Amino acid sequence: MSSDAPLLATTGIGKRYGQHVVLRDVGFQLHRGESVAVIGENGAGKSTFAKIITGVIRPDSGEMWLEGRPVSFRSPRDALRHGIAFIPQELAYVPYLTVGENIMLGQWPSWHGLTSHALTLRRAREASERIGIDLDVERLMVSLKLAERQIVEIVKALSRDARMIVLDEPTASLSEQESRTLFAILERLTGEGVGVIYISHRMDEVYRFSDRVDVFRNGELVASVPPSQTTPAELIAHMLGQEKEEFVHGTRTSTEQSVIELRDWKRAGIPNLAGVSLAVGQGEIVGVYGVRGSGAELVAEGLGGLHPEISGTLVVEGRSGAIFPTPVEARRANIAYVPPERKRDGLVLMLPIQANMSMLILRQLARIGVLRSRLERDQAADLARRFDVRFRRLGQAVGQLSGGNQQKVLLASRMAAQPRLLVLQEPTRGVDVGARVEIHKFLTEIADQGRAVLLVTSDLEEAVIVSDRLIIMRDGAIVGELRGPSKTQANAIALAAGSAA
Amino acid sequence: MVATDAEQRVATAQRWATTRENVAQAGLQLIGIGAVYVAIVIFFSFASENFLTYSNTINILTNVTVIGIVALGQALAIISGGFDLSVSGVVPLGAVSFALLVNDGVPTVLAILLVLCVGGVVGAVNGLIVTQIGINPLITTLGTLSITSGLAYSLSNGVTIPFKNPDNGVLADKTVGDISYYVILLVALSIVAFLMLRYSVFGRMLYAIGGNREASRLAGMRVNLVTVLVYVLCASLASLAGVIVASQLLAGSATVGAQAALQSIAAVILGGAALTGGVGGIPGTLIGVLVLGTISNGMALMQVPAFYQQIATGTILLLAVAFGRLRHILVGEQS
Amino acid sequence: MVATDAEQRVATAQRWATTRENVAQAGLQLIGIGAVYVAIVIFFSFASENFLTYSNTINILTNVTVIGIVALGQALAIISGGFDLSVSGVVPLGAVSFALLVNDGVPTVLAILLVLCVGGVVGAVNGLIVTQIGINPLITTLGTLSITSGLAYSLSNGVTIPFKNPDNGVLADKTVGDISYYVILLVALSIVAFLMLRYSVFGRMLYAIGGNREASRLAGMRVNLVTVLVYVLCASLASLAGVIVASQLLAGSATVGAQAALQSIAAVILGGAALTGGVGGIPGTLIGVLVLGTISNGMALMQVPAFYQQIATGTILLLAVAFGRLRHILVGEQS
Amino acid sequence: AACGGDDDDSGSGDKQYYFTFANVLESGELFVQLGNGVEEAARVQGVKFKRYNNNFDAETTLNNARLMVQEKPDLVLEYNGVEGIGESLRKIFDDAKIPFIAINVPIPGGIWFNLVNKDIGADTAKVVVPIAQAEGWSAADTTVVIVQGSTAGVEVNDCVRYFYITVADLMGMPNVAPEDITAETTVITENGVQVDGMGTLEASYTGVKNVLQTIPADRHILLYTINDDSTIGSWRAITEAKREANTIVAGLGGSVAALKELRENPRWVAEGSVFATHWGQYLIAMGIAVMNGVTPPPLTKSPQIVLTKETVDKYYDADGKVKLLPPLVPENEYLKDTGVLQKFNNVEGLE
Ligand SMILES: Nc1ncnc2c1ncn2[C@@H]1O[C@H](COP(=O)(O)OP(=O)(O)OP(=O)(O)O)[C@@H](O)[C@H]1O
Ligand SMILES: Nc1ncnc2c1ncn2[C@@H]1O[C@H](COP(=O)(O)OP(=O)(O)OP(=O)(O)O)[C@@H](O)[C@H]1O
Ligand SMILES: [Mg+2]
Ligand SMILES: [Mg+2]
Repeated sequence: MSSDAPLLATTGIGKRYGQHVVLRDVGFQLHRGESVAVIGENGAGKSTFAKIITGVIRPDSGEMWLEGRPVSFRSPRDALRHGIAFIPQELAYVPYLTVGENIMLGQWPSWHGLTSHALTLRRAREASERIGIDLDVERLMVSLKLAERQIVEIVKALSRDARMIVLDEPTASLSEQESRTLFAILERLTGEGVGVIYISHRMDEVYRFSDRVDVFRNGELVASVPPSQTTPAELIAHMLGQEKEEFVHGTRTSTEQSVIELRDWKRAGIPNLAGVSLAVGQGEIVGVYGVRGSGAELVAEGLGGLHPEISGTLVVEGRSGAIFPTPVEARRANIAYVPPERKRDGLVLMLPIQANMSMLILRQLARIGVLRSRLERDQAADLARRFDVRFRRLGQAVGQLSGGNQQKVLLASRMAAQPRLLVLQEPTRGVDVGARVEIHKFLTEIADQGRAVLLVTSDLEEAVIVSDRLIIMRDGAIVGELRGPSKTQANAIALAAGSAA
Repeated sequence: MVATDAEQRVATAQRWATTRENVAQAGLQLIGIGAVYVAIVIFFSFASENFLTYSNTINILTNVTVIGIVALGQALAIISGGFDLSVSGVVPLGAVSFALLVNDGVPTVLAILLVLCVGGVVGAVNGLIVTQIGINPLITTLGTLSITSGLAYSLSNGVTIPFKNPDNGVLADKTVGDISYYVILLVALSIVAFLMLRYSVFGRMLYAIGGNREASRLAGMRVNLVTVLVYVLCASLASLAGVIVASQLLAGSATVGAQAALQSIAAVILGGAALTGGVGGIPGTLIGVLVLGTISNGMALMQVPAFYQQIATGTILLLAVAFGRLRHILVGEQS
Repeated sequence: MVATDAEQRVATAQRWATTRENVAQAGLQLIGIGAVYVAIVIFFSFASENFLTYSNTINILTNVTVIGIVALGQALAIISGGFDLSVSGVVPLGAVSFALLVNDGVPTVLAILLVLCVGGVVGAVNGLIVTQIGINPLITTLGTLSITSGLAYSLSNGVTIPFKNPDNGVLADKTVGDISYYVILLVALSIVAFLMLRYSVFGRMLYAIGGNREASRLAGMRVNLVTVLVYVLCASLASLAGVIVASQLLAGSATVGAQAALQSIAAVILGGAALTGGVGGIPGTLIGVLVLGTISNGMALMQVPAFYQQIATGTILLLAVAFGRLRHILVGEQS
Repeated sequence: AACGGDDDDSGSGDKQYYFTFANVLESGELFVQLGNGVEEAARVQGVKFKRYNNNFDAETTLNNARLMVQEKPDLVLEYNGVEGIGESLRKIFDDAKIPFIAINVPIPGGIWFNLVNKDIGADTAKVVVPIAQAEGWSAADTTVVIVQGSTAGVEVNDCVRYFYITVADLMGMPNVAPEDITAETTVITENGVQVDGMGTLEASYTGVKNVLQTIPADRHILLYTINDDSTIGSWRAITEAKREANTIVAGLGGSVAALKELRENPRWVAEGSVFATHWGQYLIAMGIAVMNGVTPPPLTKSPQIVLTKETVDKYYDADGKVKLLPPLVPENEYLKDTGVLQKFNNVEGLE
């Protein structure tokens, strides 16, 4: 760490939207070669702060200094020219350009205003090789999975020759392995003197990587400590203003008949399904875990009605039938599916909270096609209370909520239908630790009420602690089932990777 | 931990913000375009003595009815994330079919129903092409615009078809007080459309589908069916507008309605909708229609020469929307 | 962690997909519309003996030039995520200004440059309104369409202005072989536009901004500046198209170009662009222009009455696009 | 029948009348000058005057009718471009008890001022055919190209229809009945084609360019259209195809550009002029006559004549300005009695 002027220093940064104060008097410092983890509840102002120091939005008050010189960024362009790179929480890529062009976005090799696609791709390939990530730079961005897009975004930011990099929840959709690669790169960069600001909801990462942890709460920077001098519990107390409850591992065993049963699901293609059969009983949470390409997500999506091409049988409460060809049939069978990308597939961002919460139950809320507004509002208020959604009004657009609260709205909309089976895919992606526990608790409550839950997640910790029974998939087939004492992260990884019996 | 001063201040601020936002969200866009409308009315009241009279008010109302009815349907299409250029062909097709039918001795009411069916068929074709073949609404409705307009011309041989029996113009001729039946029809349809969008399952689905088609599909809505229905409604309303033009003119002509597509889309967008879908509403649309109709009426009264009317119309349109945006910016909202 | 079998298979499949996608991106859309075009040409060759002749080929080329040049600009606007209705006003404004200037004795080349400046100013106004005030392109360019069209009428008093000196029609009168200068101009401009979109930083920025405006801003592009430039280019090309119409007719008239907006947008979309921006290109656009121009020429040669031409045009348009989609679906692409 | 009503007013010569005029369109040389002419004549006569634009559109026409009756003028001059909506216009004027003069397109129950398109077309044919025959053209080697405006209605297109019928008659081409040439007609026997030029420069240019592809280059062409814009556009297509030496063209409208062609272009041999620039003085005279209680005939004829290279200088000066209007004919002779026309001192045989 350097002893002269800090790489970045801010004092008195404030930001409000209308009357809503989002940031208040934030004083922050980052030194060369330092890595700072920023944590805080959903909506605490972390992203807003990140956007201010990268020129995406302008603060209402406060000053910034870069290596001792006062700066004021008018645009991201300004910040970039000062050597500040940023990966926003909302991935900012261009869907119909190639991966290579996205990596080099706005920095295409140029010769008198001319550029070359081949050269761009070569540069992008070099950049990703330098960083140590293998990417097919010729593919279209739009054809990539979320995690792959996230990786491209990381390569883009890291290839900018920045002296300071700001990453807003970069690992939210990465696998364990990919996260580890990212941290290795970041460590190398800090070694070269680059400053890193790193926003995360994952406590383990904070400990693994950062020199210092800064905690935001309600728009204020309430704590700034090296991780070695604090405990997770303390950090969480700073974040939430209270102690976090501990979550107890799921151990339910269902004796009831199965609510739903998948028989011999098959599908050719990538990923494939090679005859998957599984059952979920009343009052139990069944987890499905597998690395990317294992077909685990197909199970969830198939139950949601997204894969009519899967062959096989579906037995709902004893009645055997075909796979749902569209989501309409899934809804009618009273199976609620929670998609993994809430903004793209789950929510209608410009509509009010209450409208999003009633998406699946419009008919129940209506009499001869007319919505009963009072009933809708009461129902939404009730759900919001049960899920502890933080909002200003039920009429507020969902897009204005913080990501964690958006996730809760999505869950609430599915639970509103009182489904016999709740199918969840990545239910806590981008959700703060407090909300994560709440969501987990909620799943438990649902199971305790006698409903069935199928949880497909790439978050191993979540898979292990929440599910009563954990099914491991590999290469389109079920390779094992863990329960009781054998249900550990180590066993799950071993099975998923195929390195155990 | 106890609530700090700061936290309490935040809470108060948030309560305050809630009230403001309620007003803002429900009405701001409306207030914006409404204020623009008031400004336009005030301007013309000073500019022309004949403007703010009873008879001219009736006049403006009768003038805007046709575009108004088309705009109701267009609003549904735009809110649900599509849009419909073919109304410019369906209006004349409706007008010509109506004239042919009544001249063939079909009773007026039956003729109106048949014309509505013609519109419905066009709308179903639009909807099916958009949803089943996946051609985008612009090209789809541009194609059916060409087809329906051509049909209107060939059915009428390009000649205007006067009603043999002027009684068939009942929609235009009958009045309640000084208000024609068709103005009342516009008001009634507007109320129905407004209530439908606000309080019906179908209306809610339109907003959801327009706002996020994939999310709506995953939530189990029949997005394709709803889309087809929207196009059916839109084209049916356009064909009804055709019946009204014909009733006003006591004749069917293939030359009517050429401006219907652009004017109705402009009205809906002026009224606060976005071409990307999911937002917009009937009150705004109606004010949008009134803005366009009033500008053109006011300028005719002021005897602005034709060419300058065009220039002025464009300028007022831009000023009006800019003014609406300005209010937005002033109140600190961001889109 | 070691790569599992599944992961390796995914990787293989992805490489496969890459190749397929490259084909898709570069050529599939083009192959689709190209095949449609070939089908249209074959059809008319059988339907009319005069169709596939040297002189009619030249004829089609001269017929499509005006829309072609407008469509080049429109393609830039649409790729960058906007669009421009005002071309329908800028074409006549360009035609009228050019006629007035040359009749005032301004040398032809200087007159062309001045007209380009007129277009540029209109484009700058469009771009500034869209980027600085934040009014959407539809309303903005609808407003400036009205203004520019009104200007064209008032500058010309609504009458046709014949060139005093027919030499001013140099763009149309001079030929290389049988090919008029303006056809060569279209080809040259198309090549420039194609190369620009492919190989210039500016061109790549258009795709980036149209594909994701915010991402482009975050990547440090001057998105507003680029947007303004695009509108300037689009309107300048439209004004140049106006010069060409005037040169063809040896007269300026405010009645020309009324179809320019819809036709150019249709051509660009036919050529594979999306109204949401970020995709599309010049070769597709040119084929789109040829499709529209050839259909109208072929039907004129077949002596199809005007009204049936409209019906047939709409039908062929829809069939053409549906056919393009079909190929998409057959090759397993999804949009 | 019009209301010549208010006798008490007709006595007081200096009462200021109030006329409103709805022009068919305010673009296109012909219509703009027509409007200016009416406005100018009203000024000369001291009539209070307001002008509206029907924009060739039925709905606008109806809106304007409503706006005009709201003004309570003494008389309405209605130039409605859309045939067939007369009934709805009549209803508005009759309800408001305001007399009206229909221009060009008749309105049932109203009085009518019109050029006779049919006569102009036939008269033009009578000028053109002898010239063609003098060049040795015959039915065997001549194609007649007429350019219609498909949406303008039957009345307007009468000129090209009767042009064709008369040419066919004079040159011995196969006869066709008037009702066989409609807006949907394209091929008229082997001797004629009809193009849709929509009354505009650009559409006529493109339309004729396309149809020339189907006419062998060695055939002679007789070209006639519904207005000067269409003729000029069509002529550009002919010259671009380098077929002007084989073409004879006649115009309709009397615009400055067309008169220049008539004088300078050897192939442009006739120009029908209806003196629309000066309809104003006839219309105002007609209005005054109605105010005076006169009941005009069902059709009051407008001045019209087919000019040739020989007669053009008698009626137009070198700049294309009208020098002289043709003499009154029985269908408009009564206008003399109002004394209005005399104020302009430009009608042949009327001092
Ligand atoms: N454009 C905006 N208009 C109004 N309020 C906003 C806007 N953007 C953010 N906010 C508000 O600012 C506050 C802070 O948001 P921010 O995104 O910084 O939170 P965060 O700490 O990043 O949360 P998360 O962990 O969920 O990402 C939130 O309450 C949010 O509602
Ligand atoms: N456009 C907006 N208008 C008004 N308020 C907004 C807007 N966007 C966000 N907010 C408010 O800002 C707060 C935080 O939102 P933000 O998205 O920043 O949360 P976040 O902490 O980033 O959550 P996540 O981890 O899910 O991203 C929310 O309470 C929300 O109400
Ligand atoms: Mg955040
Ligand atoms: Mg956030």
